[in-house]
Amino acid sequence: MSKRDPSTALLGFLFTPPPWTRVALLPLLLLCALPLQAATAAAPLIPPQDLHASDWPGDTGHAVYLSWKVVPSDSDAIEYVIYAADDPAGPFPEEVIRIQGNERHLPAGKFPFWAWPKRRDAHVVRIETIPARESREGEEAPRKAPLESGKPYYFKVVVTDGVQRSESPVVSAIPQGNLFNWNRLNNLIYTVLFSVLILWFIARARRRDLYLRRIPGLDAVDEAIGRATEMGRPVYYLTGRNSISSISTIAATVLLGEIARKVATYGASIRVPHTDPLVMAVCQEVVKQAYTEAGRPDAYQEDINFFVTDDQFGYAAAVDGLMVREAPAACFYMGFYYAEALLLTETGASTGAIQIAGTDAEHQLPFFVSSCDYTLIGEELYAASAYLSRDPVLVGTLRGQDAGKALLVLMLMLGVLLVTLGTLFGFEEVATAALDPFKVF
Amino acid sequence: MPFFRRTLPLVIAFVTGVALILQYYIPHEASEEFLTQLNDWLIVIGVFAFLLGIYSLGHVHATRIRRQAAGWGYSVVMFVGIAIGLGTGIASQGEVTTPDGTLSSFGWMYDNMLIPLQGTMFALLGFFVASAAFRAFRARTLEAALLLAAALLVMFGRVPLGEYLWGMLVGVNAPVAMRDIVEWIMNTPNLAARRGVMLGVTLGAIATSLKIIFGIERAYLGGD
Amino acid sequence: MSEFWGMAGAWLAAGLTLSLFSFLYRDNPFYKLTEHLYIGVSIGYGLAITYYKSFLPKVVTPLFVEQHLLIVIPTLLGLLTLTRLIPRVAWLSRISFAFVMGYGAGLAIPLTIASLLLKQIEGTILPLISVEDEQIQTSFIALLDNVNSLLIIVGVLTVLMYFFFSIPHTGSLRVISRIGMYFLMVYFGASFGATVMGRFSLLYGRLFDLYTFSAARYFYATPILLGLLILSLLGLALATRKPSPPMGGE
Amino acid sequence: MRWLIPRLLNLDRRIIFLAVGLAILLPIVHPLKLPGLKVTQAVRGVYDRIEALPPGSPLLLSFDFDPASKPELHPMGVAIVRHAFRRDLKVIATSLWITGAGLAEDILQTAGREFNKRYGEDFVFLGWQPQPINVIIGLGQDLYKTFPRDYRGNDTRALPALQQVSSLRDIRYMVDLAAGSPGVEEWIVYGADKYGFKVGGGATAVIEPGLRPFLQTGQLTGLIGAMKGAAEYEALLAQPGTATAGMDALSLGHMLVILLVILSNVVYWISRRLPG
Repeated sequence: MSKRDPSTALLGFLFTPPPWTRVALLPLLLLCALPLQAATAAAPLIPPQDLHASDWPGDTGHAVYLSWKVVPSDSDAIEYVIYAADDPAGPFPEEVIRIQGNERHLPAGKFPFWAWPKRRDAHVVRIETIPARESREGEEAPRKAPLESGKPYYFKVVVTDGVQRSESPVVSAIPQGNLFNWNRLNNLIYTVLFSVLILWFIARARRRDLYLRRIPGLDAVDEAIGRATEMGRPVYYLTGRNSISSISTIAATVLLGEIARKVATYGASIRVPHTDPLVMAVCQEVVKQAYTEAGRPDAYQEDINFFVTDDQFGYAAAVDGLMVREAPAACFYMGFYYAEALLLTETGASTGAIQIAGTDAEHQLPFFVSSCDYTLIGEELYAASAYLSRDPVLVGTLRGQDAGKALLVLMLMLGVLLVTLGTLFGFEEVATAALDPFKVF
Repeated sequence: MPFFRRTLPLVIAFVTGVALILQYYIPHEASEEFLTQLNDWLIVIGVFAFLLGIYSLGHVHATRIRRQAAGWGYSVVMFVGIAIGLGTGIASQGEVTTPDGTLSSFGWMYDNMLIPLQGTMFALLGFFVASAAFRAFRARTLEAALLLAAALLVMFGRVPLGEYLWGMLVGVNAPVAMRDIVEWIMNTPNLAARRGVMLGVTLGAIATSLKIIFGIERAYLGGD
Repeated sequence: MSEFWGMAGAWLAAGLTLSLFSFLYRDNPFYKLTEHLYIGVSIGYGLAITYYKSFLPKVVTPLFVEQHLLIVIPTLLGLLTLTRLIPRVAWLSRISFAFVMGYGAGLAIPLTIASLLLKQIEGTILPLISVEDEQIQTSFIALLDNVNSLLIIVGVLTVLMYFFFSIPHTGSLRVISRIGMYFLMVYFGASFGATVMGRFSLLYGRLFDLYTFSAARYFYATPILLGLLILSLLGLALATRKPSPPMGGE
Repeated sequence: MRWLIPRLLNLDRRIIFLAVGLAILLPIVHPLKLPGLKVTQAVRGVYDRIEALPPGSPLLLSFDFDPASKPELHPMGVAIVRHAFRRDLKVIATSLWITGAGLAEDILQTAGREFNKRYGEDFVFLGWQPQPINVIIGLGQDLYKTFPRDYRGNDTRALPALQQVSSLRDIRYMVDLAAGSPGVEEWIVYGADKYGFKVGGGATAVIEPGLRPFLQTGQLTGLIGAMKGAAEYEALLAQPGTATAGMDALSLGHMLVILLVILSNVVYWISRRLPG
């Protein structure tokens, strides 16, 4: 699989202009180059122009950068050597770094356009360490000392072609810790945006009923319960193996209410084996309520919900045994499951029951999908419970997330369109810069 | 004291949450120092929270023994297990090797009890997955058929024998090797679907985090 | 460790492995016994490690030996979590939980936006054509690459839209979510195949050890223990003479 | 045919258990040495990165698994540590899973002896602390503060292997061997992307397909999947180990499941067409 990093296109542009500029600028370049070629032989090297040193923005305060203008004589034949000192008068003992005349940015990092305008007419060098004054004895390489925050540093840049040298004036900068990392502006905007979306939708759902589409899996429920009524066999309902505080277990209890109500209305029977006493206590209330709502409080029995055991495979084995003996007409597996899912659905399937599952356990979903007649996948489980319960927080959160998804879909489509057109018509640079808000820096 | 019971925790969650969000955007040394310090506190709190988790499990079994509920004997066995694990741990000061490089009693317990026990629990599933393959995994719908087809390809192509049989079938120098097909499934449709799921789940996680910070999600506080 | 302990270890490991495997026959007392032992041993191990490797160096030493006063704060917060066990003052634990949850939530939001949303979006924004030297590439490889890019983009978009709950899945959205469903099925299929491989690897590991322990060097631990286990299970089956009732509850 | 179908549909699963046991056990008793193992690009992605690290530079390893995944990740760990020692890298190891610490120690010690490496100078095991996400952030902010002592109780500031590494910012590459969560995703989100290093993944088969998106974005440089991946890594090192030995068993096991699925669906299909 090949990886196409849009930034490589950008860097490529910085160092080698795209074809159309080559064509357009050729005469211009020729004009400039002619007198220069004549000049380089005789004239001394031009010292770095417009040199200035500044604090590196958006960091903890241990880096500065130097920048100076690109001149036509820059080529790989010359080198810029940077010297540093902590006193304006020097001495400037060791070189910090040496770059070739045709190098522009060091390091060749990626920065968003809003924080760092892409200047093609300047050399930029980031400096984090300078040679230490006192180097220990016996050490081969000179020791590097990191820059200290709040302390002034002095730099000069020497341009050399190996024979001649030309020096810049001394410039200085104080590295400082910054209060905002502008590279992360887009991230902050998304954080604020998502917060507003979620909170706004929850607030809205509290005020009025928001639309949620019906989950198709819920239709299969009626069929399954109808079949159980016809055959006179029980319905099994499992709530998963997570505690009552997990979202999927809460969703499972909400769905249990709905299913128990239908079971009571149709006059079928339901069995709910449990693995967590707390979940069982909640489910007892839920089922009782459902039977009352259906107008069949007389049909409610305390042993609809029963505790089996809290150990993983022990629970699966016991439920399997019950299923084989009672041959349920329908089995519901809602909530979160671990490895025991395989054991449960296998036996359920071999009894010929209609099986309907709903889980956000990603690793178990394959087994549910291939052994159940209908499976609510991941968020569909939450959506089903929000649809049934109409709880404003659940509904609002879902709608807020939907808005977030819509935003992601738009970003993706816009991005693909821009990059493709950019590649087609040769404006990758603009296209990639336009995509900076979607990137991490 | 409803303020201390209900409002104060919500205020703490809000302030800590917002501070941590802002920390990401503030590169200043003080902000980094804040993160370093707070983060270390979290680890220290974690030591105690770990004990809490163990206590609740122990409590369930202790109650079962006290009430002599069905299967209470097994709960006794669990405490015997704790005694073995903790006892050997104390005897060896938590080291799996003794200073002279041989296995300590703790290490012996780890090698001969914990490794086979934990390993076997999940090895059992190897058997069950095979029987489920025969008794439950059916191509009832088009979706399930697609799933099974992908599964069969992956199973076939990810073992050397599959690669070898494919080579016999299409010739060893065929332009498409079996592993190319499997890698394509993994790196294209599988990747795309998983990424779609991931984006959705991440949005859900962000929503949950926001609800915790803004005090809408309070389940973690427990009942009154 | 002496040779005796090596031998004893092999017998113990083989015995524990076999009694867990006896679950394949049916749920039985040997299995349940061993399973509870497993839970207990893991907890005991966890306690010992937490005490020696975490509690001592992270709490006791800084507090009492190095006397870092700041450690008092998290220690207090940690102790507060334990008040959850005392119903009358359980609400005190909320202070610690609020701190922990708030911290986790605040830490996660910007980082997950960066790594799990933006980076993944960036990885999906792929050009649908390849251009080299101002020529649109039409070679088989380049086209295949483009098709794969298109598949990734379509897959991500359709799966995202499958989990859309604000709009009814009718008309074109119905088709889109159907396509999303097919992508999901391939993902689940790949996971399915991979999981089978994982489970078999674990099984291989256990059977390999059992085979090792069946050697003369370990005094035939595996076959002897297996024989004993089968005899006991047979005895048990004869003694009860009816299918074992489901545990608890009923 | 008619008598066979219902019998097959209600086949006692213990017969299948027996078949599985035989398929896995047979190659253990009698190794078949089946041919066909090829190295995939995903595995090479980890190997090449380690190969490119200059000798003496640190390699972070996180052992995020427990004995339940030992057959998959233990051989992988051994292969990676061997590779690191061959390249004279300084191995800094940790574990986010409490029951993984023992396995990590075992892997490091075995490979250390094999290559005559000294603890504290050539490799260090930091150990385990609770709250995995905070441990990652803690390592990124200040390694010595998060792990004042290593797993053996030494002062981390005094260990030669840690002289050059005071936080994750000094790390260029790590390999995470993970069986789930906390694992690769946590290291990417809270470690690599925040502190600027790259991750090589080693994963159990169960979680490997889910990590593919990170491979494509470059957040993972490579991905070693399951025992098969470990065997490929052993092939790259030209030092076959337990993963290579397990390939025969996997081959037979997979073929058995494939046959079972196909047979089951054929039987199911026929049974639905049978009258009555």
